[in-house]
Amino acid sequence: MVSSRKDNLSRWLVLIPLGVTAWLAGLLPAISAGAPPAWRWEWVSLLGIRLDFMADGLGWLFALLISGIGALVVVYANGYLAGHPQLRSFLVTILLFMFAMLGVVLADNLLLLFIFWELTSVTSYLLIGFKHEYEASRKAALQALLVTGLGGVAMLAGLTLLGLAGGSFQISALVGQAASIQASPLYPAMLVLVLLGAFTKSAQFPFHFWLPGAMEAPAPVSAYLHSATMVKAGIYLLARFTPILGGHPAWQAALLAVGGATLLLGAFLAIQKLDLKRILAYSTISILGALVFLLGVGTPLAVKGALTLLLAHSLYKGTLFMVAGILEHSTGEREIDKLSGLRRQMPLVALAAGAAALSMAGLPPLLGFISKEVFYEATRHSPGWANALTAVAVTANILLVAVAGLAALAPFFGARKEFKDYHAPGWQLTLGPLMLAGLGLALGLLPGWLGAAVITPAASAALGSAYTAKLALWHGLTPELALSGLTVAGGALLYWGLPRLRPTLARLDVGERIGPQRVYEAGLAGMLRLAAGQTRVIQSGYLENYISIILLTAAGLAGYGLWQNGLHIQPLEWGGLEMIEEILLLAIIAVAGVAAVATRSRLMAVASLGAVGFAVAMLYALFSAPDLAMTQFAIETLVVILFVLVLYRLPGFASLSSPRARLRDWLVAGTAGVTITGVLLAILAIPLESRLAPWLAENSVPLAGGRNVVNVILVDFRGIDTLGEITVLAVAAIGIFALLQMPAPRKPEIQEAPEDPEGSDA
Amino acid sequence: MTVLLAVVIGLLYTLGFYMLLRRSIVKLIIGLGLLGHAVNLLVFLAGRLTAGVPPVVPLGESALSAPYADPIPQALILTAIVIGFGVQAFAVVLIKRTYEVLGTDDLNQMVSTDREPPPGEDEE
Amino acid sequence: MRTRSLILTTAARGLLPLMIVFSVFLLFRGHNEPGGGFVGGLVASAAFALYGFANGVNQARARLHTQPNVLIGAGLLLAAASGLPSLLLGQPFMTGLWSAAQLPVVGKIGTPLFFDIGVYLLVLGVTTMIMFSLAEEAGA
Amino acid sequence: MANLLFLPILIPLLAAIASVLLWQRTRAQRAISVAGAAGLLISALAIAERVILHGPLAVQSGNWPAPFGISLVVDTFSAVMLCMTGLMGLLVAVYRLGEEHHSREVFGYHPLYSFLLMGVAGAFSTGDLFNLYVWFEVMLISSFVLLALGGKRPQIEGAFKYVSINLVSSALFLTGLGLTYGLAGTLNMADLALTLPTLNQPGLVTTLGLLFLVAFGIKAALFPLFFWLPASYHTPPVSVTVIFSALLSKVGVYALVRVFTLLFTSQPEVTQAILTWVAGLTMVTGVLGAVTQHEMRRLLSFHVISQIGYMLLGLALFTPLSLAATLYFLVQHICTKSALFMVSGVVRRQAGSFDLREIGGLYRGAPLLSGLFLLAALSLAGIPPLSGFWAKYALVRAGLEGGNYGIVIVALLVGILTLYSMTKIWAEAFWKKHPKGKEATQLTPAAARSLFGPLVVLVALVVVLGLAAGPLYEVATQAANELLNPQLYIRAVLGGS
Repeated sequence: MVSSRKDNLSRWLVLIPLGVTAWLAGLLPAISAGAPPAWRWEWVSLLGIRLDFMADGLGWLFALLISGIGALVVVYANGYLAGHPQLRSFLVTILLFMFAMLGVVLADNLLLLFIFWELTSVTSYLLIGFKHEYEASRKAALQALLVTGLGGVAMLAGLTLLGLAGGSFQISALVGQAASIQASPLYPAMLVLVLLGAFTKSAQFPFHFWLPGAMEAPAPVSAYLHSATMVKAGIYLLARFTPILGGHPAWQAALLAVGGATLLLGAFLAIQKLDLKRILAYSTISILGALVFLLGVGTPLAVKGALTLLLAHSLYKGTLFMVAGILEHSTGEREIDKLSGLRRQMPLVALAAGAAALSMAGLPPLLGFISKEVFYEATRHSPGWANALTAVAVTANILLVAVAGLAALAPFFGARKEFKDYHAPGWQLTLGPLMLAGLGLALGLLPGWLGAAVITPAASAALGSAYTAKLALWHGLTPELALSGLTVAGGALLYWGLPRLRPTLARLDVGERIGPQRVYEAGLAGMLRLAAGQTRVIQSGYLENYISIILLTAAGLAGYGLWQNGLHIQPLEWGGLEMIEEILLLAIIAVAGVAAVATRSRLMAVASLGAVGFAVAMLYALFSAPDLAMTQFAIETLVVILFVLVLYRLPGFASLSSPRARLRDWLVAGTAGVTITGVLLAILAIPLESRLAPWLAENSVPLAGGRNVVNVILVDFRGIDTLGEITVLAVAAIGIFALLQMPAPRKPEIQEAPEDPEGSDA
Repeated sequence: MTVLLAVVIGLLYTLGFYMLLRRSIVKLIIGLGLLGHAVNLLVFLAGRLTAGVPPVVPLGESALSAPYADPIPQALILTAIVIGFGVQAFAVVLIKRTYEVLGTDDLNQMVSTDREPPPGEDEE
Repeated sequence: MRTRSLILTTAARGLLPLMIVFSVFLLFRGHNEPGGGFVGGLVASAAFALYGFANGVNQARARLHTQPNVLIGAGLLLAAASGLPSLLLGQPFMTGLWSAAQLPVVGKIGTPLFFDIGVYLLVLGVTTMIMFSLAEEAGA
Repeated sequence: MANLLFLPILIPLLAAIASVLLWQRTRAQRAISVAGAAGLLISALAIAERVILHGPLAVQSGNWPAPFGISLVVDTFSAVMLCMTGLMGLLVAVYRLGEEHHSREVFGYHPLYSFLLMGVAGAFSTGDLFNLYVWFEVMLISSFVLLALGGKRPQIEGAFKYVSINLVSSALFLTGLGLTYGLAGTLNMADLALTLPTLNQPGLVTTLGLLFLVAFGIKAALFPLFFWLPASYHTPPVSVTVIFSALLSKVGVYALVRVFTLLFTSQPEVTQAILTWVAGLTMVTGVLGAVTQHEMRRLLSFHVISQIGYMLLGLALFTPLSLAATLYFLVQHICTKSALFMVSGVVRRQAGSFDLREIGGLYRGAPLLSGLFLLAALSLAGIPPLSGFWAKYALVRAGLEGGNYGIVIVALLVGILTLYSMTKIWAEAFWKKHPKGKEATQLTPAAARSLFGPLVVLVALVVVLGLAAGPLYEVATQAANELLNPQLYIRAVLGGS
């Protein structure tokens, strides 16, 4: 095994999860005693977000699983990725993920929980995409991120509504508010949104498809995220909100329907796969469905069942994912029909896998047996549809027994095969599965302690009231035991007949063609097509379109404003008999303006524009603005000279537009022009009382020492304007200088020389 | 007069906008010029017209006596004219540069920065 | 600009100082009568434009005795600086400070006058900068 | 002490003048640009300290009583924006030192840069509507020239559209101004706030407001007025793009917030409905534009639009929380988006292109850059606890509290699409192998210092703004309360009670 200093450092990282585990274990007495420790700090209190943490039985159980399995996964990853250049960053990401998960299960604030929730999505994105040079990994990571992200934002809205309706964002404070929250008209919205978050995260139908895709991730990730921790976050959420949102018929219906469908579908899909990790992924989906299903039943018994199943599943599924990784690592194979007889080469691994498989199949004395017993008990005692629910449970469990055989027994039994690059797994790889499988056995043998010390506080927290959970290996000859027997027998039969059933099953599976995976892909492609289409239309590149849209927007908004104002433009006075020179000037402006537009000669256009300017200057002179007139005259002269100097080196006016385009442009321009005139007339109809002029007229001479009030305004009263104005001139001059003096590209439209380092400049 | 001028201002706006919608970059600059006049006249008219009484205090007096033209719009327009001049002068030189660099005066030929080039063509 | 007529050349030579004087007159009377730094600066630059038109850009540059960018910088600096003294006195920027002395045409001397002179210099710098670079670019 | 308010304008002005006078001495100009921006930042911080502790500060230029002269007035909102102007001015001036485009310096890059900062600072501090127009023009003409300075096809084409559309905006602004004066007879915004309601013309006032919405909306790049932005933002060097995206479009947003809280509040049912629609459409069209792009700077430019939609949404919802969110959004977006644009510049240097289809391998080749990008990208997508989350969350919260469920759904979905397009950059530029198998080019130590220094500062701010959201939201809420209760602002300008 390659060992380096980096690897050595990586090995010590295990101390972090170990430390957390030890610390959590130390909290057990307090939790069992019903006094959950809490830690609270201020944060963004304005938004109701505080750093509130609490370790009650439910959170503690999850936290312990997270940190304990985390420690094993770190050890395992040290073996699995030994010598990998990015091992350390991988482990750091794993630990970040662990931190986020701990946050989710210990947070006692809705939004704080959400924050950690999102962090798990992001870190899992990085982890699923660890083999980032493969496109499949990148796609799978994105898919998981988008699906859980979508659920996440829904949940954010849901949690916010919940907090607003409940008057607090502290989860423990909401527990007593269930009645008022469920009476809120927003309850259905809250429910749907929160469930969306939980269902996407916990891979419930129809969002389950991201989980098999995420099997692109390396085995430590699957073992950690996709069996024991992240996918259980949704379950945690449902358990946590059972005393707040639960009990309502809508809650029960949604959980039973979605959970039941997921339970059956996952098990059904699992038995037809050949890829070991996919089999495990689908069976995980199935169990996640079972957990939702049980929480949907909602009785204390069912909650107890859910928590026991969750624990059992975490232990055996973590084992099996690690085992799958070992098989792949040692043989390079993941397909079950290519793996067999490995029990001789790796006896310890086979032992662990065997124990896990028996737990999964629900055989005594393993924890899986106990959890299945409680499962059946819970469905049988369900307040409604007990028989139907039990039938669903039994069917799914029969399938899962077969899956256990496929995933855990098949590779180790049968004829021994030789593998080209076989190498035996080291202790780091085997430690994890052995410990987890052993724990499954140990807890199966200590049901009384488990029930009293662990499940009781967790179930009490999930139910929102004190509850004593009793677990036992032997209940006597009960109907549940009979069902267990039936399950195992049916499963064994199915396993035995499976090779013959495969073709039929493959035909039944229409999910590949029309399933949610396809919906996701089609949706993504459709969104991209829509985006490309709308961008092409909107950002067309044609300036005339841009300006048209802007003008129509302006006209539309201002026109709307005028219209809702009632369009009551008072009749204006015409201001008495017009002076002939005024009329003449207006006529000149109008005619010259039209000429500037209509002419086909550049020179004529510039001259006409100049004529407009000079006529405007004279108008200023007529109406008491000599300074304006002077400036306008001077500027207009300068502009005409400048235009002539520049324009005569440009091509003549070309008629580029079609008559239709011109008509359209006239309509656009006219609409905008008329609207502006309308607003102008509406304003002119209201007498103006200048608030500024009288004071300026009074004070210009005495205070500012100037008789020309306009000039005094420019250099004194509003001197800052002028300072800005001359700045504009200075900048324009610099710009003109730069544009004229900078070297022109060699030829028009020449392609850029590629050696240009900045890419934007010569 | 007020109404007549308002109508002429509307006409100038229309003409200016119309020229801004042309495909020729040369016409665009004419449009900017017309639009500038339209806006200045609008500010002038919005400040109301007063004939024959410039806001200059007669020698020896200390204040303007009514009626007098409102000096504020005049000062605003003066600033706007000068700013407009700077901007227009820059714009006309930019147009010249545009024509030299692109070799066309047709705005419909200037769509490259709005659209993504195919891969392999770094657009600069 | 190759065919410069002698008359124009001579006329421009004579006109330049005249127009400059007129522009300064416009500048100084601005506070009381129509005029001011802006129009004054424009008249001055028209003088240089005419001169450059008649005698070539290089000649006009030489008669300006300085670079347009220096005029721009100096003009802006003067305009901005005219507002600074009041800051030292603890009054807002651009508060007018006036001397008691009375001059012909100009009237009282005060900081707003320096502001207007700044405008004048800047306008002269800007227009000559534009004209010179246009003309040089055309000649190049 | 109110004279402090002049400094953010005067310091860059003096820096620009010095650069103009030292026309050929580009080394000196570089130092001046950095020093000018640093001075602006220091003065802005001094102002902000006073304003946040003691309320809005106003000063009358020329000592003429308001409303007859021009007032400068800074409330918490504008104080924060001034600080951001100084900060970004300084960081971009430093970043630019690491770029390789020295030919621009000969043609006045440095004075233009300082003039631009002056215009932005003026726009944030003026209390006069016409003076705002003047600062807009200072800013615009500087940006025109900065954009066109490259002088080649993309810059010229981009500049052409930028200039033409912005001139339409200026014309509409001036039209609105003239009409406003024609109606109210005053220009001082505080005075207008008092005068407009007394005219009893709510309809006309709204009409004027809508004209300003278009004029400012063009600058802020709202739907359907944003066309100039994707056409031009990706054409100049990255440092110019950063300063544009960080400050220019934000001035548009600032102006909208100012006039729609101070002046055009007579018919909230009309204006807020329109603003909400515009905000939603801006978010959606912007993000849809972004997801289709492969050129990093184009992609980021479309995101600028989308994010402006969020800022506008805060104004549209018009509650203390939503307006605080707008301010928070502005600040964090300046940091986040600037960091992302700066990353794009380094990506180009290290991987050879801005085009995601042409690059890759940076995750291994440039781990520091990868980390910085990831944090900024996640913040943009609104992932907690980074700054972008708090900005979006406060909007979502305000929307839900007000029962505006539709727009909340839009905002959340746009967040997902943002996340999608950020992962696209991540997957293509960082995770994927370089298509040509190229190793990442290493930077010279000097360039690395100049490029990474500002980048690290910005990403650190993104993180700090997220983790310290609590106290910062209190400042933002103070700003929002000042906006919603303009009496303080008016009293600061006009005096009296």
